[in-house]
Amino acid sequence: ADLPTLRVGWTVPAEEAKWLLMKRPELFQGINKTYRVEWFQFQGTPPIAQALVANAIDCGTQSPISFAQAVGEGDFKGYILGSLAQEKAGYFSVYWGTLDGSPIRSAQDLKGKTVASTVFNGGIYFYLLEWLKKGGVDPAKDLKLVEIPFPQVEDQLRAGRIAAGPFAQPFASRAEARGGIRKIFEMSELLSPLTDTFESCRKDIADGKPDLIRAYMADFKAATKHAIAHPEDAKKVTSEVTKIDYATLDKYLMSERDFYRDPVGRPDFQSIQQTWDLFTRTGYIKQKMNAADYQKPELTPAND
Amino acid sequence: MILRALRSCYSVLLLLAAWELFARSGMVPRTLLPPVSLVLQRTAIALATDTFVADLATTLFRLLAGLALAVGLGIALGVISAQTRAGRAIFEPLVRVLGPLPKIALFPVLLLTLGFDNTPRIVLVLIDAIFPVMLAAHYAARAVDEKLIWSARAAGTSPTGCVLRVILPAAMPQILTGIRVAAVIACVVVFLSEMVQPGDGLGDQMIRAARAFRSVDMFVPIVVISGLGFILDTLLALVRRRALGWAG
Amino acid sequence: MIRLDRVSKTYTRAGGGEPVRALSEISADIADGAFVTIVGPSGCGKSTLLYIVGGFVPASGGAVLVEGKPIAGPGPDRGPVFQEFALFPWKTVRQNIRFGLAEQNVPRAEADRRVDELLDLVHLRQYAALYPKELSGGMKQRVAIARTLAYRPRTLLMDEPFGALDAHTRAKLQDELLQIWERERKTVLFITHGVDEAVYLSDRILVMSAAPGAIKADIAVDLPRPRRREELLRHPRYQELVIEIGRMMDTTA
Amino acid sequence: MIRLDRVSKTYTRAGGGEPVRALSEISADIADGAFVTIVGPSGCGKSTLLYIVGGFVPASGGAVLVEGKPIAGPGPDRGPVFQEFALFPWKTVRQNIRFGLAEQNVPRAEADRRVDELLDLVHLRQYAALYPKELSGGMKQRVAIARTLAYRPRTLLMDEPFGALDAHTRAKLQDELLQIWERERKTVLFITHGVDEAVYLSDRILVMSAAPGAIKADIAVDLPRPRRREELLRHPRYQELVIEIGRMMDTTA
Amino acid sequence: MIRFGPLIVLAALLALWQAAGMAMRVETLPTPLAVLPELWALFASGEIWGDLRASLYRLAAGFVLALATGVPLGILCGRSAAVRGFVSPLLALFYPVPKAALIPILMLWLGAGDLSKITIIYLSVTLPIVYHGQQGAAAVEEKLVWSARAMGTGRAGVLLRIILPASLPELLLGVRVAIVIGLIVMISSEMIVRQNGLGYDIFNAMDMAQYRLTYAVIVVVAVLGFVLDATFERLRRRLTFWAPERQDQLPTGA
Ligand SMILES: Nc1ncnc2c1ncn2[C@@H]1O[C@H](COP(=O)(O)OP(=O)(O)OP(=O)(O)O)[C@@H](O)[C@H]1O
Ligand SMILES: Nc1ncnc2c1ncn2[C@@H]1O[C@H](COP(=O)(O)OP(=O)(O)OP(=O)(O)O)[C@@H](O)[C@H]1O
Ligand SMILES: [Mg+2]
Ligand SMILES: [Mg+2]
Repeated sequence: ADLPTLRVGWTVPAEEAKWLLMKRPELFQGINKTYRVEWFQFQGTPPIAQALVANAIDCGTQSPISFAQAVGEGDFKGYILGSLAQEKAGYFSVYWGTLDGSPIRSAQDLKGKTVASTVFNGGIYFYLLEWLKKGGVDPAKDLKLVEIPFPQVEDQLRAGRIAAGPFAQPFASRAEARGGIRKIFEMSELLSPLTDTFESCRKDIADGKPDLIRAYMADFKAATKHAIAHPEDAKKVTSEVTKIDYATLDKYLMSERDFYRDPVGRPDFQSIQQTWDLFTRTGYIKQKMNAADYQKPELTPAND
Repeated sequence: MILRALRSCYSVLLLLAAWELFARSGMVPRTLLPPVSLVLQRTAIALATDTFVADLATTLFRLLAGLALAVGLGIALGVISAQTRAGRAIFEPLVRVLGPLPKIALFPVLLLTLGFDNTPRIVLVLIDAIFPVMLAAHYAARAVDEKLIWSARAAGTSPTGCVLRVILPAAMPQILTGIRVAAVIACVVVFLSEMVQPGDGLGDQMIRAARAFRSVDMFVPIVVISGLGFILDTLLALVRRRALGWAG
Repeated sequence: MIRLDRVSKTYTRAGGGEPVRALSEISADIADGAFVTIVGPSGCGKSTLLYIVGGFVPASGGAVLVEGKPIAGPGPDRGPVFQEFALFPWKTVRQNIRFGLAEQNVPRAEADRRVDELLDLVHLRQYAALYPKELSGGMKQRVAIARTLAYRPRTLLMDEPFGALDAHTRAKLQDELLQIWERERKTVLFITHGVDEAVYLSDRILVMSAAPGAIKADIAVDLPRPRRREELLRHPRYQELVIEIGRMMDTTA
Repeated sequence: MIRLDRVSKTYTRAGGGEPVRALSEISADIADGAFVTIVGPSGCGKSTLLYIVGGFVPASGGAVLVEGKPIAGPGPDRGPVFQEFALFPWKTVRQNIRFGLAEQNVPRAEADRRVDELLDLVHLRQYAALYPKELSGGMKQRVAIARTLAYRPRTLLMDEPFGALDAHTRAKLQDELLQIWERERKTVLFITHGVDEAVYLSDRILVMSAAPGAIKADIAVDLPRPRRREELLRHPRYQELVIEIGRMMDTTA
Repeated sequence: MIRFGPLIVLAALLALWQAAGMAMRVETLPTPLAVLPELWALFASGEIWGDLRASLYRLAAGFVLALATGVPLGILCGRSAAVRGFVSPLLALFYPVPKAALIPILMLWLGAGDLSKITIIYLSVTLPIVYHGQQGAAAVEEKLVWSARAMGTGRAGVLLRIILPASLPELLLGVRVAIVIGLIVMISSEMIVRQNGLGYDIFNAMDMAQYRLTYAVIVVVAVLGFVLDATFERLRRRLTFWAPERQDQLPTGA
């Protein structure tokens, strides 16, 4: 009864490793046997970063941007221990779409228009800003940005209230199936390979209770491998958590139309470093970040 | 004069002092609770910034527009529905079904049907703030001393005249209480709408600050919206004292 | 003429308790220009009867006819003065008295003149700017009387209008009321607990018996008009009537 | 003994209007066991004086001493009956009367007995379960009287307690009050508009003049006790006093 | 006709919703007929009960605390100038603070679990109770207080036995407002820090574009609100039937 408890934050999408732990604990060695997990869902990675800084949770999903801001502004001390979603050639990449009939093809064409992003100050948002700036558009003055969650982008686009908006799975598949949507640019054009999300834990927990984190990360690795080996299990558990029906998920999940996933859930420090360098250069991150500072090899999943 | 004003809200000063001391004591990290002096200083700076003032104006517009509609419609519907049996029979179940429904849950529908700008937020404020006004107006109108109404009717006042010249003034104390509650709800809701769907306004400022870990800046919009609410509340209290000197 | 045709009233109770029978089958004709007083023990239904004639409360049975037509709610032809005063608390003394005049669209100058007249009549001119909560009990009652007199209803329905007044003021207002009545020949339905007051003022006195209220006696006051207080007090018939009705009341409760 | 020592009262007005002077320098000694009545024109400050003696309203100047000590607020030694009744609307007639007994920790059985006694005294036994809003004006007044009598305060402060009652009930309650007073030798400070009532009941009558109220005459009522109504009415001194005081009142307003 | 008023109103609302859904033809506004199967599934699978229990627990805990502290505070405020002088500026200052905005901050202090949610619900519902309690207590007719004081009732007794019942009608109006605010805050706190509960269900389904499910849960919340409010209304009637309310006999003529 008094197993040590780990408080873990999660968000959507691409969390099937954690969802398997959540919903199918019997498949794994440690969970509910040597430790327990209390799960908290958040809307995006910035609130998870806040929760980590506030010691409200122990581990959680992070994006390179949120992590760097937590370090810079919140004095966060933590490790990057596992990988969740990445983008690279041949796999899905988050893209901005517009209606087929519209004349919009470049950043310049968006001047004076209303453009959507998800969570302001989140990872995706800064890629949009970067792309606009490269195209010679000032995001603060030349156009109007609105925050819209992924599920509503398609409807708002078709209703004509926005000129362009971001698409992620499963909404991208759904919109493509209906047709009439055209890509303007995708994030991997800016950087590839690119890390979307990774698993991060607080330093004090990882250093203070290494056995607990080791057990958790071992299960994390096993779950990642299980999801890749048994995509139908991954789809089922995703359907349970997100309430999206299986048939929809079956069209893309765990295929090349989905994000790339590392086979053992190992973080790609090189791509993380690249992201940080890019955003330090553009000023979105104030300080210099060094990926080596956040590694803890003995707790990180190793290649088999 | 200033001294009297200060003495009249000494509890607030005490609380602020406690906050300041606690924040500076080192018992809590700065990121969780910045000292109030810092927050106020940053607020003063923000209030001198054009972009912040623009956001403030946006929020204020939405707040006042929604509140004005809620007050006008709420009084009219509440009082009129109290006048007839059928009105009461409809009013009761309607407010019982719709009143307790957290309207914020309908916000996404409003966004999809009315766009992102002011309209859905004003409508949200309206449908949330109208209930306290309507409830107060309705029940106060029903509780007006019947002999007052009889006196007016006997003097030849028409039923409509009765509503305007007897029921409305007699119910005014409770209606004003309802409006004060509505003003509070309006502040809460307009801010919430800007947090749930950021874009502009004070709620958006706060969300951006929160996501970027600018913890002092996170408190600034909260201080400002609370200040707005406070001013609104004080004005309403003033109106009450002015207009309702007759009430015990 | 006002005709009460077997009027009865039963109050149902909010809490769900037993209904209260307040009036049982009251019938009476009140001639135009008559001064009719109702006396009876406390709780016998006098106020209730007045509410029904005023059209404020529906009768449970029977009907009230004015000029042969059943009444449809209150109207400016029947002006009430309530036992509880019922002043508008958000209006000053002056505004309270002026209320009915504004409702009747009496021209401003004329209205002001009448209000001043009435303020003098009830000795409240110097209190014209006070609000009801700042008045003594008797002052409130005088405002209520003035408010109703101001718009000159054809029929006055007065529920113990002089109850809270001192003897002097009461006597003066009684005389004023009689003068107004003699001048304008109003119909007055008057409730009082003072038998002497009833005899002094009325043409006719209806004595009611205790709950459920019914009319127990209908007494014509055969005293000369116009009445002068000192003369009347010495009139043997006056004393007789006061004693007779007083005795009747004693056996009622 | 209750001593009024140059008591004065000025009401300040909430709206910021001119203050109202209600009482100016009232001095009087009220002996233990005395029945003292105050009469005076409407609005002269009678109720205000009673509030001050009750300790409900602070005097603007002067002091009220009970047994030589300045009063510190209200107390169960001085029981008021207000002109406005002030019944607790959430309590039935019985519960209203019982309230003071519960506050004084009177044992349950004894309290029940007393309440029943008082319900009979004021003829409200069958209405014991009704709520104030269901009562007529006179019934409310009787409940208010019973509620105060129930806990037997040493001094009674009564503000027109019989104002809303019919002559019969009023006479009966006057007699009951006199009996209680004679039996228990309470001090009574009584306000009324009925000069005859004042003379019938009191040892002493204070006549007040109009605003700002002052004591204009202090009249000892030298009539024999115990008093019997019929005897008294025929007593020449009774008639004299009524006329004398009546005349005084006439020149007051 | 009047007895069936609630049913008629309910039917009319549903018809309106159905019509709007059919007219607008957007996925985000499914018709009630389309939502019905989802609702059925929620209960058939028993999934909803855990969330319902979690939400209700937080609401109840916040409310009980609020009543226990808000009622005495409000009444004291209405009767004592000293207490009012202390509390009322604080009240005026904190009442308009958007409590939902504090959730992220509160989460940082108290963690992401029940404690922060209960605290925020408590803070939100206490204020209307204090506010209306104060209004009610201040408006009690002074002669009622005088009567009791003259009967030997002490200061505490007056508060408990006179002021409390006399201000009950107004106080209960505050509780009614508090129920509404409590539901708003319950939903939004569960939306902002998601663990379980009805707010979690609504916004989770919405983020996944599961609009029918969203509406099914909204219906559950609406029913919950209705049941709470109706229960409360029954209680209110029982507690305040003595209050003089205008009878249903308005002059209808002319
Ligand atoms: N709350 C108040 N504010 C201002 N003035 C007041 C207030 N209460 C009473 N007064 C004034 O004080 C004076 C005396 O009032 P009080 O009620 O004592 O008279 P009273 O002798 O009892 O009259 P009545 O016989 O008509 O009851 C009046 O002129 C009245 O206008
Ligand atoms: N709203 C009500 N609900 C229930 N019963 C009522 C209501 N109003 C009056 N009653 C009852 O009706 C009866 C008559 O009341 P009413 O007020 O007409 O008496 P009244 O003759 O005017 O008495 P009083 O001289 O004391 O004013 C009383 O028994 C009273 O209890
Ligand atoms: Mg009556
Ligand atoms: Mg008085």
